[in-house]
Amino acid sequence: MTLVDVGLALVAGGALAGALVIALIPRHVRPLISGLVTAGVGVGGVLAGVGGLSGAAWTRVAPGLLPLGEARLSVDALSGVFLLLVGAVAIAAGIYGIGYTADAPHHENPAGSRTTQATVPLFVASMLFVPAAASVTTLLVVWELMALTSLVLVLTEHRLRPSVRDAGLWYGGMTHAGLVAIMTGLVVFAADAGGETFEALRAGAADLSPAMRSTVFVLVLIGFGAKAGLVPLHVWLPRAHPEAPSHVSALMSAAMVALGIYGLIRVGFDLLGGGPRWWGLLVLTIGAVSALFGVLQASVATDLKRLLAYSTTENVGLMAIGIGAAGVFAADGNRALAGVLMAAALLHALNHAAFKTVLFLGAGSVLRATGLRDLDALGGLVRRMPLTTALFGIGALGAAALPPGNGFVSEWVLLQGLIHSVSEGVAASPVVAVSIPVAVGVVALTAGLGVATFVKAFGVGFLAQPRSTAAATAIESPMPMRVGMGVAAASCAVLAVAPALVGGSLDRVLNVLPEVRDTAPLADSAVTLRLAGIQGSMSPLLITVGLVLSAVLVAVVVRRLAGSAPRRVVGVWANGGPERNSRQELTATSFAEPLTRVFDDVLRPEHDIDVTPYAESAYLIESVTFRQRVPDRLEAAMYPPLLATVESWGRWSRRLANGRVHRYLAYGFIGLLVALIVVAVTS
Amino acid sequence: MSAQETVFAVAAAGIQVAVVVMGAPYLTGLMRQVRARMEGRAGAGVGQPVRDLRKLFHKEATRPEGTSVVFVAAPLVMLASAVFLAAVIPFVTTVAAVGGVSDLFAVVAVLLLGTVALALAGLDTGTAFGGIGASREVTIVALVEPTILLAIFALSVRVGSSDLADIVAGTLASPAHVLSPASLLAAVAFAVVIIAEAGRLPVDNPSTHLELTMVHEAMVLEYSGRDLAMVELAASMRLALLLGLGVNLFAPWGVATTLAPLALLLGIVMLIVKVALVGVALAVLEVFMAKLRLFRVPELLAGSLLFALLAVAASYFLA
Amino acid sequence: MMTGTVMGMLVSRGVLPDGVLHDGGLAATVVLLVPVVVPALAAGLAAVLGWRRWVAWSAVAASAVVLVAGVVAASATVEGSVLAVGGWLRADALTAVMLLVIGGVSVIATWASVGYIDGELKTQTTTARGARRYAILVPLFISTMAGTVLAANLGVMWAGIEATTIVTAFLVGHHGGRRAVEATWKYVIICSVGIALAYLGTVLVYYASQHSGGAAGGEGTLDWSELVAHADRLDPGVMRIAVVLLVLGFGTKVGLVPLHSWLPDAHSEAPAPVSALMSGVLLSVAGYALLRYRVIAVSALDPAFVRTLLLVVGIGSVLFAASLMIAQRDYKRLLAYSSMEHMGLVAIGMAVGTPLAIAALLLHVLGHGLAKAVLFCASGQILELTGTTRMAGVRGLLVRRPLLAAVFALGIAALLGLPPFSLFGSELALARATADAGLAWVVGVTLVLLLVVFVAIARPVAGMLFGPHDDAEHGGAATSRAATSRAARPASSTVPLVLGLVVLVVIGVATPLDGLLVSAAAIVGTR
Amino acid sequence: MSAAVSTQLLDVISGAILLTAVLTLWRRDLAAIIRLLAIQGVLIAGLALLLGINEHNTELYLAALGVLILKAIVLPTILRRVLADSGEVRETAPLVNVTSSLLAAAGLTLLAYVLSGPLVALAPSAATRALPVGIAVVLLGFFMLVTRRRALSQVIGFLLLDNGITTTAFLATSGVPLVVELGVSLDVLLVVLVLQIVAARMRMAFGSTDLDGLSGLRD
Repeated sequence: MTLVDVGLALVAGGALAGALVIALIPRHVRPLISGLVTAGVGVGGVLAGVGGLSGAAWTRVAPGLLPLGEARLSVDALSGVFLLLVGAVAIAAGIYGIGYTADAPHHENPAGSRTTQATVPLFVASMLFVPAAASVTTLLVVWELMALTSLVLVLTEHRLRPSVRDAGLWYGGMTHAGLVAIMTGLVVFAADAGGETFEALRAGAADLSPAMRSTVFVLVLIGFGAKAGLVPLHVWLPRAHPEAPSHVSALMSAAMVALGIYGLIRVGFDLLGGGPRWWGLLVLTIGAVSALFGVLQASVATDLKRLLAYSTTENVGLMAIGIGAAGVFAADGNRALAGVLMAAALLHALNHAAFKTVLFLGAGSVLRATGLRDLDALGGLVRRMPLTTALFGIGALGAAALPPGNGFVSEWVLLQGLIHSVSEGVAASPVVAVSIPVAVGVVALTAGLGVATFVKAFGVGFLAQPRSTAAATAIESPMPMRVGMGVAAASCAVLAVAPALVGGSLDRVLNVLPEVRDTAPLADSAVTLRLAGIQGSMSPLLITVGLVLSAVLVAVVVRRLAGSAPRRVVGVWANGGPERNSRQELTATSFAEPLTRVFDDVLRPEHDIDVTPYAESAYLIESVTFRQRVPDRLEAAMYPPLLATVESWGRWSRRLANGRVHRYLAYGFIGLLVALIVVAVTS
Repeated sequence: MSAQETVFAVAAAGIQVAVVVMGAPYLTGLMRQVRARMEGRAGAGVGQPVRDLRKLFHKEATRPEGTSVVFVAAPLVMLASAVFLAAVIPFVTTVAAVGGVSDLFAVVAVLLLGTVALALAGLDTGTAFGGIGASREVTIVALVEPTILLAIFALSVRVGSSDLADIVAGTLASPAHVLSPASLLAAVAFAVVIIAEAGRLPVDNPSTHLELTMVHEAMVLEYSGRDLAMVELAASMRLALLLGLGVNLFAPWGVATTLAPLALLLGIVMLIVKVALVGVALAVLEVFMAKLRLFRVPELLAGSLLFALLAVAASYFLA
Repeated sequence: MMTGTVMGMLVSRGVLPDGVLHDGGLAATVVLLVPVVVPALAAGLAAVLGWRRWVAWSAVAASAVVLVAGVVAASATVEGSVLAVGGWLRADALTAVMLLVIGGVSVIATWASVGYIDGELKTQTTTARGARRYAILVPLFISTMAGTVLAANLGVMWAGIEATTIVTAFLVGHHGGRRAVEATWKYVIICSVGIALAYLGTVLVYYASQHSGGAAGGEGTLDWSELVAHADRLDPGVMRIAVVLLVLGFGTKVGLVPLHSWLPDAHSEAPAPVSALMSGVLLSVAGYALLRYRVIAVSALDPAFVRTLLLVVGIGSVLFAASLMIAQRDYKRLLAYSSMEHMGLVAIGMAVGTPLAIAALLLHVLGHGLAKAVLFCASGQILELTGTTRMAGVRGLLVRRPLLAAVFALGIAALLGLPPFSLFGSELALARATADAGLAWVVGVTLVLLLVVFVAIARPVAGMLFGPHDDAEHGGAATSRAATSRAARPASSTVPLVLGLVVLVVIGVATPLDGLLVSAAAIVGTR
Repeated sequence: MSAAVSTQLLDVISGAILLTAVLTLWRRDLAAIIRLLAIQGVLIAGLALLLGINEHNTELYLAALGVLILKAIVLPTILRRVLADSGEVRETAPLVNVTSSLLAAAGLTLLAYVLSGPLVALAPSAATRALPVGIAVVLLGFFMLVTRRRALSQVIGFLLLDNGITTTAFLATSGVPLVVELGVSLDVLLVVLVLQIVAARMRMAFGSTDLDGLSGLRD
């Protein structure tokens, strides 16, 4: 009876029993129970995760489950870290949900419906079993359960907006496309390896032909990439994340997306045990494109949750860069570096989960308080909802990869790994020499645009003056929501100042992967983050302390010099105008205008300006309205043509069933003749 | 590292802070004076910025209605980040009291932190100017960032570390490297970066209040009294820091590698001299330069990015 | 179907000591005769008394009896033993599985029929005569199918399948009117032709067996077990032609290309419960015939020949179904084409033919039967509610009828092969088996086609289920009339459907059937 | 009778069966076609009788009797009634004109001979050598089903197909077991009855039995 047993038992039992109870209890108690159950399931996940990270291998076969297959579970360090991640997110989201799904005084909250409330814990549970699955059948079953439950949750508000239905369709379609790829890949893998348990796959992987190995890898890359939101399979994220209830968005964007990364690492680096260098390059390239494209879209987005969704694509892209580079260097035999990069990817997964949870929950609070997702209409929330603003700020700091935020730490490790790809006197291979600098450039550009993005999100969304009455009359969220965000923000802070806490665990995770086994890049990290094998050290804690100390010092000195007379509150200088009004403020659109202009060729925004003059004269303008849309160019380039092709195929096929019985019989007659002739000829 | 050494190291850091805080305004003054003279004006004298600061510190601070804590905190954060950097960057000596704080990525990021704080403050005022300034500043930062990181990459390649102390020490150990194509290209890129970050011509004109052009000034428009003083001090410190960083990265001669008092003294002198020289040079250049249109700036930065990329490539192939 | 558990109990409690069911024993006779006789009795009852509620319930009872018989047969044959009575009736594990399918689906369909016909009588959609004919034919239909799977002689099996065509002809035409007549004509003519071809095939098999010089000597035989015993001695030249004819012929009733075109018309015109029975059972009963012949074929011929033939019709059917689902506008036809698609999968499973593949396809047949029963009955209620089978005419169902819509949605989820429903398990196992047989490309192609199907079904169905419900959105005489005339069906009418879904989940998550499936697969599966 | 005679008789009868089949494609007058069908029924019965005599097999006598009643009397009668009920034109309306139909018939017959190779090879004998006839009739029947427009002519096509199968059955196996044979005949009879009723309904619903009307169910 290990910790893992306890944890997973809690997860399964809690989710099933909880869902049953939630389905039966009356509406007004549902939020509390559902939230507690979800959080409880999350706790189970954390326990199991800790158990897994402690390193002891754990395997169970649940008897009598899954027809024509077996339910095989196994937890190692790699599973552990993702169990921990998902569980932690679930705890925050669960607590938050208690407040978020409660009915508002006047209208009832769709997220409080029986279905939604009962599905949330099931969704979390199915996510938690993904890293624990240890056979192809088991993995695919829980993977699909995860997809189904999340789909149900995305559709929660289908009555309110037609866009929800589309989001659901896109999500369903993309996730099923992903499943097709994964299923094909793993099934073929299992067939060639001669067994469907992960042990069998590990054992058999070596005997696969290179072509087969690569086929499997590419297929699972496509499949898991679709779930992770990597370009060009990202199209569902900016639709599904905004439409889903915010605590679900957090679960999907912070936890579920990370499971795509898990799948990639598990199959590509554990079961297949790594491969040729071009695998790494492929992942690296996709990651780079995703990171750039994601952050570009985010930097010009005005819908807060859409912005966060694109930022997810960006961060997953960064993880992919880490994984890909690790693959490249492992293939080149530079294990130490591969270890650092893989650790960077994993660390970034954790950090991203932490700050993205805060951000999505924060966006949810804003949405609940104002009913708005549009940054152009928000503003001035810092006075109405100070705590939410503060917590969102912590998340934004992390997402902008600025010290002392947590995102900075993992990006630093990533950069360290990349810049050490060449050493004095040793000429690097051309491929590396070309790809790595580009990768660094991408990471750098991503960092810069990331800063711009979150300055916009925080500055325009929460500071300055309200741009709409809804924003002006917002009210601070109830206690549970603040607690939920607080939990997530706290984890951000911990990861930011003491990343070394997870260092040992990450090293154990790397030991699961043959290519980076025993590299232990973070082994001798404590207060200072020291990367084993390469010369690189940085101490987030000391930097934070240093900044605080110098702030105190400055404050003291200034007080000495200038005293501390209270500042006189004065009206701002409104460009000579009579009174400042919020219409003079910059909106998110205008804030991003210079960037939009700079990247015009990539984004190709669509403007429409309509000028309505007064009736008297065409020269006296009454009002000018300016609208800007920045459509997803990659999507526009790929999907409409594809869908159109299928459509025309379908329309053409109608002729095959034109209702004429003679034609139907003719099918048979011709079929028969052909078959008989073939027989006659081949005999 | 023994306790005594630690004390010395801390002291050294203190000295650096003192030098930068004291010297920065004079540097600004010096540059203005040089420009004035070359433009045929008398100029206000090298000490003018210091006098301005003293005056501002004793003026009443105001705060626009409806601004939040962010507006008040921004100058503090900005100045604090500058002070912190003054302490950790190896200007005078490469020996640091604590490791892991002088990593170049971290340094740049902390610098960025100050910029972001000011940009948020600009937005917080809710005026058109504040917003425009913030928007432009952030755009520039977003484009400068990659250049910096790539330049760092190019520099760190030759010593296999991105820790400033290591880089400086490495350059001191083998000066020939400075003339390697990689570091020359990186130097050019870095120069552009410094100009952009410090808000100098042709990217931004520190002495304009013209709506169309101003970036930095637009953000600080609502500040007054001690807050304005802090912002201005921080601004000139950032300039000093960047110049200091630049010279020490490419011409670190004189920087002490020990804690010997004499060495430290030499380091201080050398630092002041080098920074002053570079500052004068920059000022001279600015005289002959016009401010770029904001939307031509990206081209400039793209150029510097290219240099940085070439630098990196060079460091790979010509290593 | 808690078959496994029930079986377990029966055997463990010693209720069914081995030997009670020994060949020709009374118990065996009963078990084998009951599924055929009891529904026939119910039919007779209806013939005498016409449509009465309790008569309708007797049909449900009869179906339940078939189900129980299936359970008992399963418990008796799970270890691989065989029940036989005379030379004509025979039951092994495979038969037991099919009995379970027939019984299970029939229970749902007949149960739903009670409310269905009542509703039709209420709204004068049908007459007393129509109701009586319905009440007679449905149990008769069930009985013929039971007879087919219990037949020991391939000739008799053939006759049984042909009989189902005749019995269902008037069920398809139940509603009268142009469309019904048209559907009936196409159904009868195409199926009869197909079945005729199958008969020619049967004749040729008999011919070959006459000259196989087996134990039967000059005497030909159509007894399945004898044929299997001497399959390797059957003349390949003749068998090749015979197999082609059998696959195309029985394939017609299974709904496989090229003679599949009757299927969408018949399914969309027949009364909902009948569609459920046809789609859920009839197709798979014909498939059962193919399974029986397959064993003979693979040992008489080069297995590659049989595999290729089945792969062509299988993939062809999936492709054809997918193509016609993309632009589909009618939800009953959509369901019909989805049956075709699933039968295509079954055919692919037969092509693979390994024990795992067979077990998977049997589970798939069971799952598909239940899911389709649920869906067709639900769609019948939707039709009653909205008065249109156009998907564009149905909007905001989740708001109008949450329970019904939920059942429909879950049924669709099951059909699309999502867990926890059993079709996911069977499709996955099928994919594994196919890959193990070295047919990776088949897995790829099929799964891509299934993706197309997924989108083709999900998109319109989402339109039906989600969104607000306002009549403006689906104006049109049909629906407005529907709004006025149609009386809401009681929630009780969804009980059988919910039951079906529960069973789907149970057999999808737990493994009560594995034992039975494996021994059934051992009978007709080949390496 | 002597083997030679019976062989020649067999060939004559099977030849006649094929001939009647081809003629059904040639003639347009439905009444005539039904007559041909009846004749073919008689011929098949004769075939069964002949085989019975050769093999002294009483089962075959019964079979012959059954065939005679069903195919020569009952079914033609039903068809005639259907034809009488339909007060409409008594001509088939072929989708493919008669000439090309006959050409196709020739082709199909040839194909039948090619296909029957293995069948004959299995057990060469006077009877099995005639097997191609049966197959040919099957194909011709199917061809008729595909190319004739009237409901009635499709029924006829189906019966032709069935006759072909019966012929094949007798020639190849001198009759499948009687039970099966009975079952088959019963089924055929029922199918025809069903089709008759449906055709009647069709006339009520569509006013004609022209199958071109049947294209309401489509995608």
